[in-house]
Amino acid sequence: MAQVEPAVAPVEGEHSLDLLRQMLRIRRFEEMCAELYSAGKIRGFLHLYIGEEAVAVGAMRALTPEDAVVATYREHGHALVRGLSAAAIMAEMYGKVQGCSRGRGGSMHLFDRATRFYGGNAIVGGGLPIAVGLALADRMQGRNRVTACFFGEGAVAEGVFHESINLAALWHLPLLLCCENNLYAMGTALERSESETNLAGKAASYRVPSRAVEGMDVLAVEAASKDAAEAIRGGGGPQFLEYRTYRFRPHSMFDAELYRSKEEIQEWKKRDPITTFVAAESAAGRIRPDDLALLEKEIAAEIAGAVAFAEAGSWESVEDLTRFVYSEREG
Amino acid sequence: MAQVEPAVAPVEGEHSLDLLRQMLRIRRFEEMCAELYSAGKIRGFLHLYIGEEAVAVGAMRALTPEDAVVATYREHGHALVRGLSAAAIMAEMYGKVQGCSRGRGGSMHLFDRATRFYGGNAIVGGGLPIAVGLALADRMQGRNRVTACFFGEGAVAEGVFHESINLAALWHLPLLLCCENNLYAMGTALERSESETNLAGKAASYRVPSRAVEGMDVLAVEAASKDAAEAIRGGGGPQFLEYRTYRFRPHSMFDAELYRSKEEIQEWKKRDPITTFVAAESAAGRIRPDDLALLEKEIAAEIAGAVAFAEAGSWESVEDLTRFVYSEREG
Amino acid sequence: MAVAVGTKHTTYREALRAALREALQRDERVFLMGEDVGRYGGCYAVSLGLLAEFGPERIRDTPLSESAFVGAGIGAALGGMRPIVEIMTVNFSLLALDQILNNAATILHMSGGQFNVPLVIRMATGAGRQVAAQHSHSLEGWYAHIPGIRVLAPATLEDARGMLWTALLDPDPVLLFEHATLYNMEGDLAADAGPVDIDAAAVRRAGTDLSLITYGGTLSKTLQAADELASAGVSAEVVDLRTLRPLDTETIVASVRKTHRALIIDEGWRSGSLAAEVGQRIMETAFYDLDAPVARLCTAEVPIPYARHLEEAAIPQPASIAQAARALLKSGG
Amino acid sequence: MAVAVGTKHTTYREALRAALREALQRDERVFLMGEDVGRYGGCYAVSLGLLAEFGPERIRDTPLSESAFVGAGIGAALGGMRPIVEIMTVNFSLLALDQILNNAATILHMSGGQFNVPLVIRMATGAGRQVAAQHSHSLEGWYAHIPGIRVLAPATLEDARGMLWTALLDPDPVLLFEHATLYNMEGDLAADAGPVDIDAAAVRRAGTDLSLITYGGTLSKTLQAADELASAGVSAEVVDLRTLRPLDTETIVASVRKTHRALIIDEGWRSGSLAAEVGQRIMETAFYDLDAPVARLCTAEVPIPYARHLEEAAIPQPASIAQAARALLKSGG
Ligand SMILES: Cc1ncc(C[n+]2csc(CCOP(=O)(O)OP(=O)(O)O)c2C)c(N)n1
Ligand SMILES: Cc1ncc(C[n+]2csc(CCOP(=O)(O)OP(=O)(O)O)c2C)c(N)n1
Ligand SMILES: [Mg+2]
Ligand SMILES: [Mg+2]
Repeated sequence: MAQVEPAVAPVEGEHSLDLLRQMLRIRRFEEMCAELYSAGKIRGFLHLYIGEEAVAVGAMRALTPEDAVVATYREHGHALVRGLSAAAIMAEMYGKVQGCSRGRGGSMHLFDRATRFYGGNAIVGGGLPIAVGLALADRMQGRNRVTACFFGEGAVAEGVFHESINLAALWHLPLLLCCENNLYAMGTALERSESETNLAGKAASYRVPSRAVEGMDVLAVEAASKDAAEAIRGGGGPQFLEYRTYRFRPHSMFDAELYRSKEEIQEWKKRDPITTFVAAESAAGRIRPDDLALLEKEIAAEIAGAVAFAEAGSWESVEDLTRFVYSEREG
Repeated sequence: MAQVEPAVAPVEGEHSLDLLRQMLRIRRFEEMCAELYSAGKIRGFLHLYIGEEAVAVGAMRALTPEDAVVATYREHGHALVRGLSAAAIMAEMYGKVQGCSRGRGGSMHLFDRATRFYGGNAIVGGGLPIAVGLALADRMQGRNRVTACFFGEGAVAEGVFHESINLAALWHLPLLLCCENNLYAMGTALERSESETNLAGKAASYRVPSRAVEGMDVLAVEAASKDAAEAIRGGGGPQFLEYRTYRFRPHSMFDAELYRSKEEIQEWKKRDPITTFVAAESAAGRIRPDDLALLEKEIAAEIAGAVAFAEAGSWESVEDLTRFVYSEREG
Repeated sequence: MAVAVGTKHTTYREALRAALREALQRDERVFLMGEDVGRYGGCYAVSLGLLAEFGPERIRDTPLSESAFVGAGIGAALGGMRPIVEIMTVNFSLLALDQILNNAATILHMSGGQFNVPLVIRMATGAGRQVAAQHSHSLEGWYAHIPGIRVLAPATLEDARGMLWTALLDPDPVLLFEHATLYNMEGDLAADAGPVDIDAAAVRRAGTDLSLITYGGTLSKTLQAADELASAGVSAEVVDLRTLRPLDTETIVASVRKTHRALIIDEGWRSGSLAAEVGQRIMETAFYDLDAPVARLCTAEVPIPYARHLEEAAIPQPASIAQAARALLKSGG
Repeated sequence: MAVAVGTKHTTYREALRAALREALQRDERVFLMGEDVGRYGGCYAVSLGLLAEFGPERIRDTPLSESAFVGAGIGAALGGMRPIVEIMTVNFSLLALDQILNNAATILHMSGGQFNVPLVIRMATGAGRQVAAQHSHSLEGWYAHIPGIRVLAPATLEDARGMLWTALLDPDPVLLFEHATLYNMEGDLAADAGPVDIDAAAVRRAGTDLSLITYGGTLSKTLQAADELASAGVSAEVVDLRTLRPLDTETIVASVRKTHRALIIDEGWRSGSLAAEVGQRIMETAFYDLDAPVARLCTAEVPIPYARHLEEAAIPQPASIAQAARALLKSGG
């Protein structure tokens, strides 16, 4: 064993460190966002992903740069892992013109052409048909690409979910449906929202291959997502993954959390995707004692840099308010 | 046999005759509508139910006068069987003020307070949430009544179907979902509309007890509908019935029927719900040789009366155009 | 209206809640239905505490299914109930617009007068909280276009407290638009405040030099502008439309006949705004009383941006209202 | 515009079909998607024959899922295609309005200019065929309220033939409203008729006494009214808006400056109508050129009834247009 380890560690260890790094980046970035919200630097609605990091981190590893991503208003983590810089995201939340959406979108509307990150949609379920269309465009243009659409379990109740998954299945589109089941839609528990709470089962009723995945386990998420993406690239049509996870923080900064108990939250925190991963990977020797400290240092620096960038950023000129209501034409 | 028969015939025979009478009333009424449409007496859209009579006739027998009915734009048959007079319906299609909707609704919008017939909805799927609400009102007011909602298989693709059946199941409402699967939505065959064409199976995925029923067999429709209504009255929550049937006529008077073959139509006509029923019931002696002729005579008279009534009817005064945009208040 | 028997300090939110409680107590056919109205306490905390008081049947949480639960409200109204449906914001109401227009507003007329729909729908509207383009629309002007419904915009504590019950007595659908920036508005309300009329516009401030016509979220901004104008010696009359459909043309025109100048302030986008309808009506009714063309101050025709300075620049503000008023006074003869 | 090299007799429907065929031939990114556009041939037979010519991938039948297939059109446009989405009628478009307003019209601005949506949406609109209250709306005025989209209303064979390709060249969403009573309109069209501009309103008939301003389905009725007026010695100018957003205020005002009187004819409901916007703009721009208040003739504020005489009474007709014009000429100084 001891002898074998060094040989394997570099590769395996890198993989583990990478997953950990991404989860920690999200966690620390959002902890900073919460502070900055209290400080009044970030305004509007702020939806934190803390507790759900394993989902975005594991799922994104199934995607290539050519693939497309559609997300919700709870998308800081997805944007970070997809490759938007912490600086561009932070500047966006500050409302600065250096932000990834020129400061016009804020927390809920992160966009990035370079990484094919199509937002940041704040109408529950609203991103689903757009993802269907992106997948359709790839199919019609003969490009073997995957479109991943993230949405919460609450979106499953919307009519547009039903219409979109049916269309994707009917037309056999390369769409990865990533359902983040964190058990609540604001204050509404899944069992008060769906007559059938087995969401993977629901999706299967559209003849879409579906699986429920342990969403607090980044390795399980990664494996399931890669399998699904592979099947899609193989021409198998859409796939549905229900990631079972939990939101540690309130729905938004306005939520008094009357609908769930402190105990429930505490129970789930025992399954924190980061601490459990660190424990397991350390035990397996894939994360070394000082790795975590080094990561934390590196990430703290990244975030400090992002905040500095946002602070130093400038406001879009008011004269530009009406720019991009319509496309700008040459001449 | 011969001796037994007279004893049973009256009751059994009455039942059979009644089913036949209702199916024939629809058939002959709509044949007359088609003529009157060509004659320019009826205008707008006209959607004939011919071929599907067994569904409305069988299903309505599961309802009591206290129950409620919500239907589509293809609802002449449902209205007739529910108890609206042929005269009031015909006058409506003429656009006369004596019509069941004062001539304002026409073929697609038959309404009748007396029989709790809530229309006549021409937005595909649009009647479903209204039926959910009617059922909710009964539940909240402790009335043991059933609301029957008729809709075509094409409506299953609409988001509002998904939202409505989930709500009905979630809230355990006394709703009978009557899906008239005639295989086409205008020119779109079911398999081009649904990734899963087993609609009863789809409905079951909402935890709603569901059954597919031979919709060309009025007795099968009646039996299944009564079972379902009984289960609902027993507090069992919503039920879904997929009536497998076929539309013998074009979707509307504008349909060139490019999407299906004459042969297919001919094949289905062999299963005509009326002729097959007459044959079977005659063989069983429950319909006597002269019954049919008598019925035809009686119905011809009823329809002639309806046409005469419509012809003699008057136009609503133009001054009344704005009446009932809002309710009229006393004083 | 009752004579004030002392007042109590309250908020717009509390006034709405008091109105809901009164309705639920007075009529057992009344129930509240919508997303997170129960356990969560309402996305703007309007219904906070009502679940405990009235139970889950009457304070009914719904799934995210705007089309179905609004349609269910229509059906429940047809079935003899008096539903109050809450849609979180007007932005999401588009998902239910088919039900509102094609059914709620239409069934009475289309059925020849047989089936009326006594349904009340409440929703938040408007910008001003940096929640960006999908959460900041002011689309009440669209709803004011629909025959068969009544559209209300409570802009004061009295109206927040009093419009709901009157709306529930209406045999036809009534929509209430609550501007999201008003929920925390504080003030004193008569202890016995109760139902108010929902037919007439109100002159919130009397003046002689020009008429500032507005409603909802921009009323307080307009009153601030009127103060600013007053300190500069300009006497502005402020008219609160209150009811966006049917419009109380009489009150509007009476004010314009007095001042001969009108500025309409509307948080909706300019083109096709409710302000255009008000302006056109003034022209149709009081053209010869006008000393200058009726002016509009509306929201810039852009999706509302997140950045505070851009959002503020996009929507009417006290300063821009006062400026538009001064420009109007200069124009014409 | 090309010089006519001979003409051919055709219909509005055929002109639309020719435009679709041209687009499908010129750009392989173009495809048509909607309910029954393929096997059925289109609910108004516009796409009849195109399935055989271009196949089911490019003439794509959809399920009854307005929200999803319109949203899919947005996504396909973002993905590099040039979708033409057909919604059977504007009545059903309400089911997709969330996608059109919150996504198609908003994403470009909200993303800071990164993602434009080159999507074309076609739909039928209007009354006049006795199809009653759920199939007779004229809601294009609502769409003209939305920043980020362009709204067109082809009222002639030239525009039916020419607007589509220009719309497809637009980098942003364009909505085309085809009045359902126009599909059978016949006439002669230049054999080489092709793309037309989609920016300017058009004076369809020159006149000096008053301006009749309209669009879409009421243009031909208005021209008939103008004939009737002419035979009574009244010279009416007829302006076809063509583009409902952005409105060509210049052309409108130029006409009014000449005639000093304007009547707007609009099949939408009166309150909150596009006519109100046009009237208000005229007041804002040409108040002192007006000899009388701008008048409107709109559809009665009722759900459109089935009965022919009631429907005819509800919507503008040549006779009522001429009558309103005569009344306008009498009014004012
Ligand atoms: C159509 C629509 N309805 C309501 C809302 C308000 N809203 C925002 S987030 C949310 C809960 C969504 O829950 P879920 O889909 O489970 O995602 P989660 O927030 O749990 O990640 C609601 C109701 C909205 N944004 N859009
Ligand atoms: C929301 C909506 N979309 C489209 C239409 C146009 N339309 C009317 S009937 C129909 C077909 C409906 O088929 P189905 O539900 O199977 O009922 P059927 O006509 O077969 O009885 C369509 C597409 C409509 N009325 N409403
Ligand atoms: Mg959730
Ligand atoms: Mg069908």
